[in-house]
Amino acid sequence: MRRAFLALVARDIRLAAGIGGGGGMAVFFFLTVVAIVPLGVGPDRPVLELLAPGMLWVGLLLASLLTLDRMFQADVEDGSFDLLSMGPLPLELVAVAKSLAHWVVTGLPLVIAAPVLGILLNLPPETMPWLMLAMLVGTPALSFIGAVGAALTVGVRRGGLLASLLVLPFYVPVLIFGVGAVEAAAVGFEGQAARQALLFLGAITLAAIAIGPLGAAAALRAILR
Amino acid sequence: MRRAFLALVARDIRLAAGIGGGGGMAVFFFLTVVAIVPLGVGPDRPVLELLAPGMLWVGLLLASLLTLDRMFQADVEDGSFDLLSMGPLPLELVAVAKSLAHWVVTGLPLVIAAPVLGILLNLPPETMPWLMLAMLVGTPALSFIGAVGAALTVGVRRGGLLASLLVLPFYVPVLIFGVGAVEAAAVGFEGQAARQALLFLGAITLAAIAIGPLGAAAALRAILR
Amino acid sequence: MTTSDLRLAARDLACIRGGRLVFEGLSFEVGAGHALVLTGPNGAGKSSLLRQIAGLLEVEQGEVALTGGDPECGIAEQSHYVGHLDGLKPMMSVIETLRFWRAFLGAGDAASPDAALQAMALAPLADLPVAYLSAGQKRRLSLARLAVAPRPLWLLDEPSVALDAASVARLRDFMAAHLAGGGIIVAATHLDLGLQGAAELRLTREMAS
Amino acid sequence: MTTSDLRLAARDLACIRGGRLVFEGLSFEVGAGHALVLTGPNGAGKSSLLRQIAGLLEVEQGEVALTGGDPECGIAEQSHYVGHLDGLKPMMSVIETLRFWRAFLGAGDAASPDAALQAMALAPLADLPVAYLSAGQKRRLSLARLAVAPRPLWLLDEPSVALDAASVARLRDFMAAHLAGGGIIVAATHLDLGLQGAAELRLTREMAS
Amino acid sequence: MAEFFHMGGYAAYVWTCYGLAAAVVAALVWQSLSDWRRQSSLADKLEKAAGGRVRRAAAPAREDDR
Amino acid sequence: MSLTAAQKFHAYANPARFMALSDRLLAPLWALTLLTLGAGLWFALFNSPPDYQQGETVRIMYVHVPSAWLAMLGYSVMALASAVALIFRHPLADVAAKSAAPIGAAFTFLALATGSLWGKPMWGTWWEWDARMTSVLVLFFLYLGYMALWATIEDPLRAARAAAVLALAGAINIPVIRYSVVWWNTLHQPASVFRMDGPTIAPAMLLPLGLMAAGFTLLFFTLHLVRMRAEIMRRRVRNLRLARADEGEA
Ligand code: HEM
Ligand SMILES: Nc1ncnc2c1ncn2[C@@H]1O[C@H](COP(=O)(O)OP(=O)(O)OP(=O)(O)O)[C@@H](O)[C@H]1O
Ligand SMILES: Nc1ncnc2c1ncn2[C@@H]1O[C@H](COP(=O)(O)OP(=O)(O)OP(=O)(O)O)[C@@H](O)[C@H]1O
Ligand SMILES: [Mg+2]
Ligand SMILES: [Mg+2]
Repeated sequence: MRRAFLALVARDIRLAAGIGGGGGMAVFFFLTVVAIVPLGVGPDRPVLELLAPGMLWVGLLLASLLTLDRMFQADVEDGSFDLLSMGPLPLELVAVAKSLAHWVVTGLPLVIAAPVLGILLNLPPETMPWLMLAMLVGTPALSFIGAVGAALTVGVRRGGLLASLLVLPFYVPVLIFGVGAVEAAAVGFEGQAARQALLFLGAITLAAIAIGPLGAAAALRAILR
Repeated sequence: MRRAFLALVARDIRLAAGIGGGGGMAVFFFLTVVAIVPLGVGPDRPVLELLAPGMLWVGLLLASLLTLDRMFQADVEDGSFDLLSMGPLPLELVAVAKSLAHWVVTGLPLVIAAPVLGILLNLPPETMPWLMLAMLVGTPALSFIGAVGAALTVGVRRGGLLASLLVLPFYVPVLIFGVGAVEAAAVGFEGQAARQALLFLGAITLAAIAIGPLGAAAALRAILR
Repeated sequence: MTTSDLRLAARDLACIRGGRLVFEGLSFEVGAGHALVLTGPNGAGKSSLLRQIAGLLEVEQGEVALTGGDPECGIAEQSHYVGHLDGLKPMMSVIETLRFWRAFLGAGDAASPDAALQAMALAPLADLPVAYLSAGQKRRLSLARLAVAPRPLWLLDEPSVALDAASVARLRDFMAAHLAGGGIIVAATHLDLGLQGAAELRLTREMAS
Repeated sequence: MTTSDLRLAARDLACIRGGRLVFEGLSFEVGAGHALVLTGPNGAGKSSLLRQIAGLLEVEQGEVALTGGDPECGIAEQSHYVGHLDGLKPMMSVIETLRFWRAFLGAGDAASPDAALQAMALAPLADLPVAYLSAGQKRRLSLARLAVAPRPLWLLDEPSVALDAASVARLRDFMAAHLAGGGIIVAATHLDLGLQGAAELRLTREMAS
Repeated sequence: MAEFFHMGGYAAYVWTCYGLAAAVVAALVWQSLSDWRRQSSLADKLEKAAGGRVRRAAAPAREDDR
Repeated sequence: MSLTAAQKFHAYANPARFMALSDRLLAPLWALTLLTLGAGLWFALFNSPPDYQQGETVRIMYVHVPSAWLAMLGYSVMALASAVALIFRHPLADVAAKSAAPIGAAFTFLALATGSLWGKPMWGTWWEWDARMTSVLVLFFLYLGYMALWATIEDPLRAARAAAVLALAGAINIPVIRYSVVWWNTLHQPASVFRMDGPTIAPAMLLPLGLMAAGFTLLFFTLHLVRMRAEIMRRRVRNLRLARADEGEA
């Protein structure tokens, strides 16, 4: 079962990195969003600094939406999903594998790119570790919550908009605490508040990892069978 | 030929709109995106006001990216594209029809909904007409430029990455002038700057309408034959 | 058989796919009212040849021409292609699908969508979404498309796949009627299509070397 | 034939699709080493029945059970399903595809991917991307998947579609070997699959009423 | 009376509020009722067209009541 | 469990007892709704004093607060029905869930709009991103997503199950709305609430508020019944169409 799980994750990463998966798309979109902000706000440094955490997180959310709808849909459309669901993995673990692959392709690169973006947006250098930590802790939640949306819209052509519409309300807490962590860190380094926000973020991610796959599997069963 | 063109546009609108979704989906999606921003950035009104034009345009971009990649791919994957290319319409007109349908489903509803979004984001009421005008003039460019990207994605390995690499840079001018127009209007009503930005936007859109379909058709021919 | 001088001719065709030579030096001719059946092992190039004729695949060398038809149109516009992929949209209804193709392809004096459905025994399913059709029913719908827009050249890639016995018979009659009307059929198949007096072109893997 | 007491039994099955009753009151039994061939007109419910057995479609009423196999696994995990959709990824190579399925399905003492390719005469194409395969070659790859992970029950939906004569013979031998090893096959088809001594279950449209 | 409509200077807000509420409620009621009317008349028509034949889909009222 | 497949299928097409019962209930329900709403409006507009601080704008409350309550009640009904549909597979439950959504969405919209209309004179702003308003906005999006999901999946049985999963997931938002004023310190002061408890004003304002709330609630359930009946008919129509396909085929 471990072998099956790893094989699936590896396959999904490989497919996403290639055609139609749009792993690169997320990063580029993220960059564009972040690059747009100074355009709108003007290069006023203190304002930018204030906005930076929020913009980074908003960009993150939007970028993760971009690739969500293909998470299950591609496999369902070409019949692979039938075969996957007959394998040794319960559907819940299939959902975990796919969420994980999604995170590796969209979340992880963004976490790695975060410091660069932070500099572009004038984040104080001391907050960088906090920013990265918050993103590392928070982004998995996006993929795992997103899986439910992706599962619910399986079978809907051009489900991208619908999936985003369904998922965004559930992204709100991640956004709030994600921004909270970075902002708190920016104000008072090593602050109590930052640590607390991180804890909340961690809790949300854990909950998403625990519940997301169950929801996704339930939705897939309901819709496909 | 006119009949074929209209039939294709109607079909694509119908397919994109889903069974009952309609253009409403794009608007509601857009609403959620716009609502996300203040949550991230904080409810500070003057800042929001500054960000509003940028956010509106980023939202537009996202809505259009989310639906673009399937513009041709869906038809190519299920074989309809073979049949479409054997019809009376040259491939260029097929591309026009599909871009048009894409705009009707994603761009147009957003233009119409723009005032509501403006209120949510605290845009001064005087800028509303400018905002709508800018969106009306600018959004077709997104669909027509996007068509080239969508055509390039079709069947190409690593297409996702390639398309975003290719399309996003071309979106940037639209974004810059789009944001510029609204901002200029916000600063000085009836301003020279706003009009100029609108002119640029119009020029970009015209160029996109003229060149986009040619590019898309060329890409499709090169890739599929 | 009408006295049309329609004629499909290929001369010295070659095909390269994915950098590999599939066949070369292929020539044939088919006249109005006649059918050509393509046979041969998997990968011999039957589908590729059909796609070349339809203009869906580049012709590496040689040429294909349809003479005696509408001089203003290319081959593609004068032919119907039925491939492995059916090009059906799951969410459109059966009748909508045919209506769309009729409007898009420019109907002329073709059968109405309803008559076409009747011919393929799909009439009761007219209002169902395509997603509800079984494999054979989908294939029948693809074939019904040929009836809603008249085109002289039919390019059929394994048209009888997934059809039950009754539908195979219906297809046979449908093709016979097209030939009787002066049309041309080129069909790739592994099975007997029941086309009487059809010429056979056997492609082999060795044609490439 | 091994002395296994494997047995697939369905009792009083019913199937509803998209709100329409497809069949009801269906019962059958197949023992180890035996095959059941499903026949019937398009839309009779052959594919639906196979999907129900595979656990891919809800069983509205009645039950299917596989006894005598691995008591820890459900039917789905003990069966291979080959449907109309082939589940192949165009960008993966032929050999990668088989390697993935072997790793995913848990190989046991199955044939290696290379041996499986050999059996389906795909060995020369091993390193090609799946996108380069012809229709018949793709189908052979789908079938090769059955060899890389041993499972006792095979559910085949029109497996011979798109295959050339030589491949049909290969498929026949492949199925015969599976039966000889004590496996069970349930196959839907409109053509003769050459399964000797197979029982036939004929579905008709009237079973629904 | 004029004072009543004036609403202590907040007429615009109060009356828009009530007007909007009335409009939304009216629209909802109208949409619900017309949907009911359309569906039930369609069902009647189809049932009539089917005559007694479609027993499977539209069985007599009581039999399947649970 | 001795139900045949065909009968199971009927249960969706024609839950006759519900139709008969609701048919009898509807007329009195409409009458009661109109009566209560009329009385509520009378008190709200003509027979209640202006608030000493908020002046005449307090009359907005008589629409705003019941709308807000109904917005939450609507979602609760939807979530509850969804749970029943998932667990017990009762055929009426997913009809109930689906029918509640548009009504709930309409009330949510009203709560948002009237809140804005109240906010402008009171706080000087149409909109503020505080916790309560945001969470109500999220509620609105949840409703929209729920309806969109129904609209895009053709098969009602599948759509019902998918939508139920969504409705249940979104139910966490209800307590968030309820306690947002407590958990976060927000602009949406609970002060005006407590003012109602004040000895002098409370009864005069409580009566119209109570009547309007009761009227809105009655309206909700009346409309819910109407919509459920329409939905059942829609499924009947769908089944009749499908049956016609079967007839022709056989
Ligand atoms: C768009 C903005 C607003 C939204 C979304 C909103 C939402 C809500 C909600 C959901 C409730 C019900 C709370 C519950 O019963 O737990 C409520 C109650 C209430 N709202 Fe608002 N509101 C908004 C603006 C306002 C404004 C501007 C005022 C007054 C200045 C106001 C005054 C009240 C009062 C007095 C209650 C009753 C308090 C209670 O029952 O606890 N609201 N609102
Ligand atoms: N996805 C679906 N949704 C709803 N109805 C369906 C679906 N697929 C098939 N049906 C219906 O179910 C019935 C049985 O279909 P099925 O695919 O099982 O037939 P089949 O015997 O395999 O036919 P064929 O020989 O054409 O493959 C048909 O009437 C069909 O219209
Ligand atoms: N899209 C493609 N890209 C590259 N090569 C391809 C492609 N499609 C087919 N080929 C190769 O071209 C050759 C001919 O394929 P083609 O599909 O024409 O065969 P066919 O005769 O139709 O076979 P079948 O009987 O299996 O349908 C095969 O060797 C195949 O591998
Ligand atoms: Mg072929
Ligand atoms: Mg079938």
